Amino acid sequence: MSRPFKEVLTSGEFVVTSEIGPPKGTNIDKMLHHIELLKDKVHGMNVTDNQSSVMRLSSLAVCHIIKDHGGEPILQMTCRDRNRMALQSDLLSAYVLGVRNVLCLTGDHISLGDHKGAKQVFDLDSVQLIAAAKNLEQGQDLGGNKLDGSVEFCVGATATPEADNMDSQLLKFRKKIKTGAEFFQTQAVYDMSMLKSFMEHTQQSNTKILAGILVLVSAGMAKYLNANVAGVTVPQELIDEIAGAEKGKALQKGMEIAARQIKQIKDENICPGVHIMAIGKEEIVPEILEMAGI
Amino acid sequence: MEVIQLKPITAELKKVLKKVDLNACLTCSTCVGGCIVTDCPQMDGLDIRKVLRMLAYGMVDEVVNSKFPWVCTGCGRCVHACPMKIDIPYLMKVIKGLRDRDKVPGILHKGVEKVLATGNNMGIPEPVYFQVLEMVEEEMNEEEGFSGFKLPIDKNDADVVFFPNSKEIAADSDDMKWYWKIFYAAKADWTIPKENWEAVDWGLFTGNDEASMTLARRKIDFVKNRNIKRMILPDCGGGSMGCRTGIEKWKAKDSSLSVDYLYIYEIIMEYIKEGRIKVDKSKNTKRHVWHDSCKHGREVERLFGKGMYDEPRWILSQCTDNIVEMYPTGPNSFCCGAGGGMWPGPYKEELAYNGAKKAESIKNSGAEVVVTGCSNCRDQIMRNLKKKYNLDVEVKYIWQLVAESLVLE
Amino acid sequence: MSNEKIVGSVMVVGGGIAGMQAALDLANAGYSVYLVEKSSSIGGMIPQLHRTYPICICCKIDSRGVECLSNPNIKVLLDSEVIEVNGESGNFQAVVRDKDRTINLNAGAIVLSAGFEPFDPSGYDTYAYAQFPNIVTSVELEALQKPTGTNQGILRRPSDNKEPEKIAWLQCVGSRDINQGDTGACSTVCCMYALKEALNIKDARPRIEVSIFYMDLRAHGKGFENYTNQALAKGVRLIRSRVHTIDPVPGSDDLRIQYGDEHGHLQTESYDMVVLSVGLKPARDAVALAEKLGVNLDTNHFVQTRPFEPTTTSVPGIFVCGALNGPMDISNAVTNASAVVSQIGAYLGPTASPSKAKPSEILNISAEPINFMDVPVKKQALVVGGGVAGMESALTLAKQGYPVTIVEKNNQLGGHALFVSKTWQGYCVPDYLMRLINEVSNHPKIEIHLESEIVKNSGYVGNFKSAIRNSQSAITVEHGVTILATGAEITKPTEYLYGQNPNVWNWSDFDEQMINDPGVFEQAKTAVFIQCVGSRENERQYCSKLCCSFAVRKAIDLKTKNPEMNIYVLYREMRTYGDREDIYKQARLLGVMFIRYTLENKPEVCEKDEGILGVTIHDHVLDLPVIIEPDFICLQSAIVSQGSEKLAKLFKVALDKDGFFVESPAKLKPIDAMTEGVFLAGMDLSPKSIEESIAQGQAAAGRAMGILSRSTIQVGGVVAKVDEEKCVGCLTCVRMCPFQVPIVDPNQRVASIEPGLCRGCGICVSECPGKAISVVGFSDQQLIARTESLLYS
Amino acid sequence: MIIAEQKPIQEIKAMIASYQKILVVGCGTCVTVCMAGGEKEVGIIATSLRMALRLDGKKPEITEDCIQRQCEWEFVDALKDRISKVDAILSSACGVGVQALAERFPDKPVYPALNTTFMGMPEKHGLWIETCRGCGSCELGRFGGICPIARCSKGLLNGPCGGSQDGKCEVSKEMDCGWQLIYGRLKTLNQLDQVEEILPPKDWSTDRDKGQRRILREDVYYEQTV
Amino acid sequence: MAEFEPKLIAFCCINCPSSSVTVCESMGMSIPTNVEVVRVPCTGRVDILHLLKAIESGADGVYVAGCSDGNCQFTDGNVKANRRIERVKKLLDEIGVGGQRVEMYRMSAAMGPRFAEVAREMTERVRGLGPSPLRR
Repeated sequence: MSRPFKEVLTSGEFVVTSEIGPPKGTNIDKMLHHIELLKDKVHGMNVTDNQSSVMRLSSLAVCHIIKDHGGEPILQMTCRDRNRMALQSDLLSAYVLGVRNVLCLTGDHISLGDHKGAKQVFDLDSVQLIAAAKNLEQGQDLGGNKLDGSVEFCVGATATPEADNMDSQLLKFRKKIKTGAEFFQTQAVYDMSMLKSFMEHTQQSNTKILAGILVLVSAGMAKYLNANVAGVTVPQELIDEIAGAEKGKALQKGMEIAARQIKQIKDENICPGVHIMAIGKEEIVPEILEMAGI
Repeated sequence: MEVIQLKPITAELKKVLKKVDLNACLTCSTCVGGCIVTDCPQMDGLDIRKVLRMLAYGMVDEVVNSKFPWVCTGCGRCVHACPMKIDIPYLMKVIKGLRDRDKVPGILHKGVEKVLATGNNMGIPEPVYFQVLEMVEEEMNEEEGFSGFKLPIDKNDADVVFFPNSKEIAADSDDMKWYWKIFYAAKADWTIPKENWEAVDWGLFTGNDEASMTLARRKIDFVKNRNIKRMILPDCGGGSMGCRTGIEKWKAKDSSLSVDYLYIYEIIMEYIKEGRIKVDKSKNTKRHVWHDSCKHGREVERLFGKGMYDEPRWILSQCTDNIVEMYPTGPNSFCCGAGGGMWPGPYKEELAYNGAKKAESIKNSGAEVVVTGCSNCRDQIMRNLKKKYNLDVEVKYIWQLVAESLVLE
Repeated sequence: MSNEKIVGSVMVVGGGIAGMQAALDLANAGYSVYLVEKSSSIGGMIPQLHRTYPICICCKIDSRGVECLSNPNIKVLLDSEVIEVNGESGNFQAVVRDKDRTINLNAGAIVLSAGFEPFDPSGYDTYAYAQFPNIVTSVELEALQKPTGTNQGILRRPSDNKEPEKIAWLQCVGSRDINQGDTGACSTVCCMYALKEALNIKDARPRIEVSIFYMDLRAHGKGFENYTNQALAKGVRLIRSRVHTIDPVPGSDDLRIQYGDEHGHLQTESYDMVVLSVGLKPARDAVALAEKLGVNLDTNHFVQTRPFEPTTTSVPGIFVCGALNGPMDISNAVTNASAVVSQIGAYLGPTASPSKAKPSEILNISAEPINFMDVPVKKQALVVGGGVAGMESALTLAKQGYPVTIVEKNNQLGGHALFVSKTWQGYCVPDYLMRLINEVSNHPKIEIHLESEIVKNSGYVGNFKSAIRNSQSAITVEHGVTILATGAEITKPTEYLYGQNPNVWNWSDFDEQMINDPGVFEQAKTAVFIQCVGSRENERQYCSKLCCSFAVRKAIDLKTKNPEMNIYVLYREMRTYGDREDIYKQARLLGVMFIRYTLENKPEVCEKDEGILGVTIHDHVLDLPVIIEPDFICLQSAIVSQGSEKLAKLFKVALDKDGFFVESPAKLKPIDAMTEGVFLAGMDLSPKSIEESIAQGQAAAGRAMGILSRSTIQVGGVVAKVDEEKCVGCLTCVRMCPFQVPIVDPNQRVASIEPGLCRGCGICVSECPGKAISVVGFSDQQLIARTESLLYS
Repeated sequence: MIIAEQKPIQEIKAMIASYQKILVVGCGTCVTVCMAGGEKEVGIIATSLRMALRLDGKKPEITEDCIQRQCEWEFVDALKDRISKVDAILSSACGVGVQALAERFPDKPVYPALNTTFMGMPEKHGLWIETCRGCGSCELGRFGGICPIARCSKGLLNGPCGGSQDGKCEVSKEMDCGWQLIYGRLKTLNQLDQVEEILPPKDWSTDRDKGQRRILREDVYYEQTV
Repeated sequence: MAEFEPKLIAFCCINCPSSSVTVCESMGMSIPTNVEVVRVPCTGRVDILHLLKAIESGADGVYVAGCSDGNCQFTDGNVKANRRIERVKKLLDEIGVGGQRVEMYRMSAAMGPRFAEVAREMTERVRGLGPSPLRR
């Protein structure tokens, strides 16, 4: 049975979270399968919020389902689709549904998704959303009004250890910590030396950094990431390694790489935990963890 | 990795190389494009431009110890087109001379030692020499029209002297008949030496200037002692080149020395023009082509101002109406591949490779008969290239063609 | 104008591009000119060409000829030959004979400009030019390509009129060849013309394969490197090899080329046609005339000029320009012609009045009568830059009596030449420079402003006004012409341990040291020169031109002092063009080793213990690394523009992408700026050697004479006019004008166009979004009306 | 300046196809400068329309005019006579000008020839970029003179999002990341401390959310009395 | 029916292209009579409106003859003209007249017959397109 995520975070254990992607539609069978598979293997299941600006089942609803199935959900909230009213209202809703963990993000631009003509919001930014959550904990909303019954969240945020514009990213990172982010799930990291140097920036705070592990399924995916996804750089040797895998074994190789990295992060105590992203293939996560010796 | 070691060229060597401005080299590749040795598989990647470059870097030992100068036939096609006119044949000769004598490839140096000791490259003793001559003389007498032929050995006051070549004495004695027939028909006042008769000059082929000079001196002495009017330069390209160069050098040393010499083509031309011999064109209906020997043509032109291009062609035109030309020809023609001591030398695969270009020229010309004026060239084409490159041709000496076309009265 | 000066006419012998330019510049400055041409038409070589490089002037050459023929100050004598010349400078008597008579004429000066003739390649038996019809010379190819030729511009090979599919050019036929070519010198222009021919063919028929066999690609001039890169991009193939022999392909009219490639292997290729890029030989008749006149010739039989006087022959009063002086391209020929004019102007007074400008063709086709205004000319010059080019131009003009103001930003005159010990020929630069500085400093007509700059400029040709400022004061000068000669800068290398090891020198420091204390270098055992440091790579895709000659000169000087020194010159292409080839050969003969490297295989410089230098370079022939331990390294770093943006803006001169001034696009004006009355000289145009800077400085003065010698100048005509009511000050015209003429004064808020500067192209008119500009004679209404009338007629 | 661009001719044609007499009116201010609707473009639009309509078998009378500013009553009024003679007006001004014409000539249909796009300036000749969103409460001082509302595609106030890479926005590689510009400029100015502070959510009440915005200047306000 | 003879207007720069006309004439090559030449100081002077008006006034095709690349006396008037021609093509396509009725040609004097060639080429092209729909 799951433990509160906050407790795990402060326990000193090696923390493992995984991602759950809500379906586009109401068929939740596959997702439920993933939830069942993972709920005892990971310390938290992080539910994406209309990821990549593609409209899906809401994060909040899925978090609720996870809770029902005995898992520990982490609610992702982006600032793209809701103004400050809706965001706060959803935070309150989450709390009453038993969700205790929230990950605050800016969100992708609307033009990257499947509703390109939609009006995007961005009334708040991620720092302000963290502040809003913290504010609700204090029993107040952003309008300065008192709440009847407050909330209590473990608030997380995101960071990009391999960003090319590290200076300006750190500006925001510092603000997130200052605002009260208790944990970070990072963008995918492949270069451990960059992760290490990023970790030096976190030394002063108590916040916990969970390194993002994005499982590579092919060399093509690696190249796509390099070309199109900001702040992600797959080193050439990894691309070569995957490309060199036998036919049909690329995924296996990607899993090996992920496991190796998780093991290294744990063994060398680089980060207190990892956040595994296996977009759409959540069923492989247990095996990766096994390979990593977790 | 191999690295070029920079070595200053010794003062002594500098003196030797002084005559050739190898530093003028533009590294332009003209020589490589014109050289028959280029891409020869047995050359370990060496080409003429590289050799020059090595010398410029002071890598003299490497060049001296390499095969390249020995496979180079000294044909001079490189310097003919070299924009800086670098005398590569001379340079190669100098490099050959720097090789320890006991390391000179094959039989070449032994030949030099023999010719110095015995008067001919093969050390054929005088009695054998006479035996062969007498035998051929007898055979000549038996041929129709040549009865009464008498070989004039060591004749004083003769008009011309003719030098045989040890190869002819040892193996191809019949080849001499063609000359003799011409002399006979022309009623020439000629002679052939008893001693020191060797036509070939392997001193030239081994970079042994001293030997070359000695050989030339012997011929001069013979001419002087016997009061011979004119010397016919040896037919062998190298032989004529060594001899002529030697004579000029002796002349430079002694301004009172005068030696009259001429090429075999010139004497035959003289005989035909003066009506002393008559030739019958109708005997030669096949397609004939003239092969320019480098050391009768291009190199003679370069070193002495005029090459023997027109003379043999004129003779050919007297013997046949069916003449074609090769391409390239004249001063730009390809070497047969056997010059510079390659024919007697030990490098047989290279010898064949060297002749590839000439073989192609011959093939492209469509000729049925290749006519040459150098024994080296003839042997290479007749005995080597024909077989190696499937040439369906006859190969003839020009004097053979003349002798065969003679109209005897 | 000084009164003691002798006046006289000028006889120009040779009516090619240089002769025409000299004649026209002289006529414009008020001289009576006899233009003697031995053929029946003027124009020289250019009319025989298909196109010229880099910009085509073919369409301009005829009109230039017409200009000469119709100029009242020029008497063109066709089919004429100079038979005899007597007398001396200032008073020559010449006898000229044409088809049916003999003419006696007097001339104060003689200009030899009879050009060159193409080398006759028949002597190359290996190229068998005479033997095979499909081997043609480059000149014959031009004729084959010409649209007015028999094939109407479609290239067909001579043997069977077939359109060729594969063509090869062989470079250096009759150049850089002391053997069959009988000439040591490089003909300078063949690399570029071969590229031009190849590219033209490629442009017309992209499927034709074109290959150029060459030794060193001499793309040293302005824009040449760029042109070369374009050619390569369009598929022109460059093969570095000199071809030994052209063979026929048995059974066809094709030709076979076997060549040694860069690795020493034999390659064989067949071509439909082979073009021999023949070199330039001085015109035989001209050489004979020069000899008759007692004029000295150089080793390659071109007319020799005096040190630091690029157009002056050994005989006073006789000058030379164009390819008779040595192989040169069109722009150099034109430049030297203008330089000659200025040199004549310095001692000979004109006999007539300046010829009037002819109305241009634009006027003939305009839809309304065009009015002009006569404005007096300020007979004074402003020279910006006190280097060699600036001083030469100033001195030349001052000698003719025109006041000159020199503005120099440094605290002394001399410019870049202060750091140069010798010219490539070995002439002593400091001596010359001191002489020149003294003469300029002491000339009563020259006013010098040191540590000063131009801060403002207004007006137009004949009537400029500039503000000069230094730390103390600001003054304004009025001037009829402007000469910009601001020079260039040398980059500091960022590689090869420069600045880290004291024995790694930049070439300018090195040469300064050679002036002050050459002993530092002369004792060295081993020296290395590295070429193209920062040139021809990355952002600087051009050749700095003078570095090859520099390194070769220095190597010779060092080797002469210390024959035991080992000298290595590491280069990419040896660009010792023209006579410079002679010193390249001299250096090789002295034992200097030249090692070629490529961008992919640059030399590596390292420092061993105790600061000992090590250089590793891959030998291009042996294909092996060479390790050199030099006592010093001299880096030939790039020459770059010294940041001329401000001046360019002030004087409305464009800058090219490398930051150098752009000369007039009117093609045959290589030292005119786009703005009339502004001339450009020296390294601010592109990197060049001292004598080329001298020639340009003098040429700028020669061009300036054409303006300063007049009392008035015409302004107006076909120019753009702004309707201030309509103008919204949107800046479109300011941004679109190729000559930066329109300005929107922030105080006036509308555009204004100075009629003295406007060239009347009409680009701004077509771009103006408010339709606030019109151009006289070509308004929208006029053009649309014309269109409609044509359609309705 | 207001930046606009021309609508496709077919779209314009569809709007005015039913009219016989049409006046195309340009504006001599912003849209002239941004080359969308000045006198030159009016000529092009009118000529193009004439041809397009003729192809449809119509023979419209299309006349042209261009006034100094379509957003000023005085200039608009000068069109009165000409407009009285036409059936419809095609305005190649910004939306302000189109509305001005519509308001002044209530009995004539007015159509826009342009899409009014944004407030900005030419980055290069022929390339315009948006630089201001007119949000009503300018905070440019804090951001080094670069507006995060207009130039960050998400209008973020506390720093860049994770989509910023190589100085470009995740939306398009052509677009600079506004936050990188801000950061770089503040770094140059040595004013990075200005953005260290956590900014609270923006007060959008000055934006257009309260409906049509208006500014009344008491000191200059002048009620026209005819 | 007689073959359709298109009416063409050629805006022609007075530099290289006009020289090309001269060269054509000197070579005895005639320029088709259906082509009317309007000379301009530089093709940079050719306005979008000029081309549109020509089509509107009944030309079946219009082209601009400018100097070859890098040969403009006014640096890049030909390039600027070319960009405008691209816009006119698009406009005419949108309108329905067809952008193919407009073209930019670049030529140098040295290309001699090119002017006549272009005139014929354009005539052929427009003949293929048929009369301007505005004239039908």
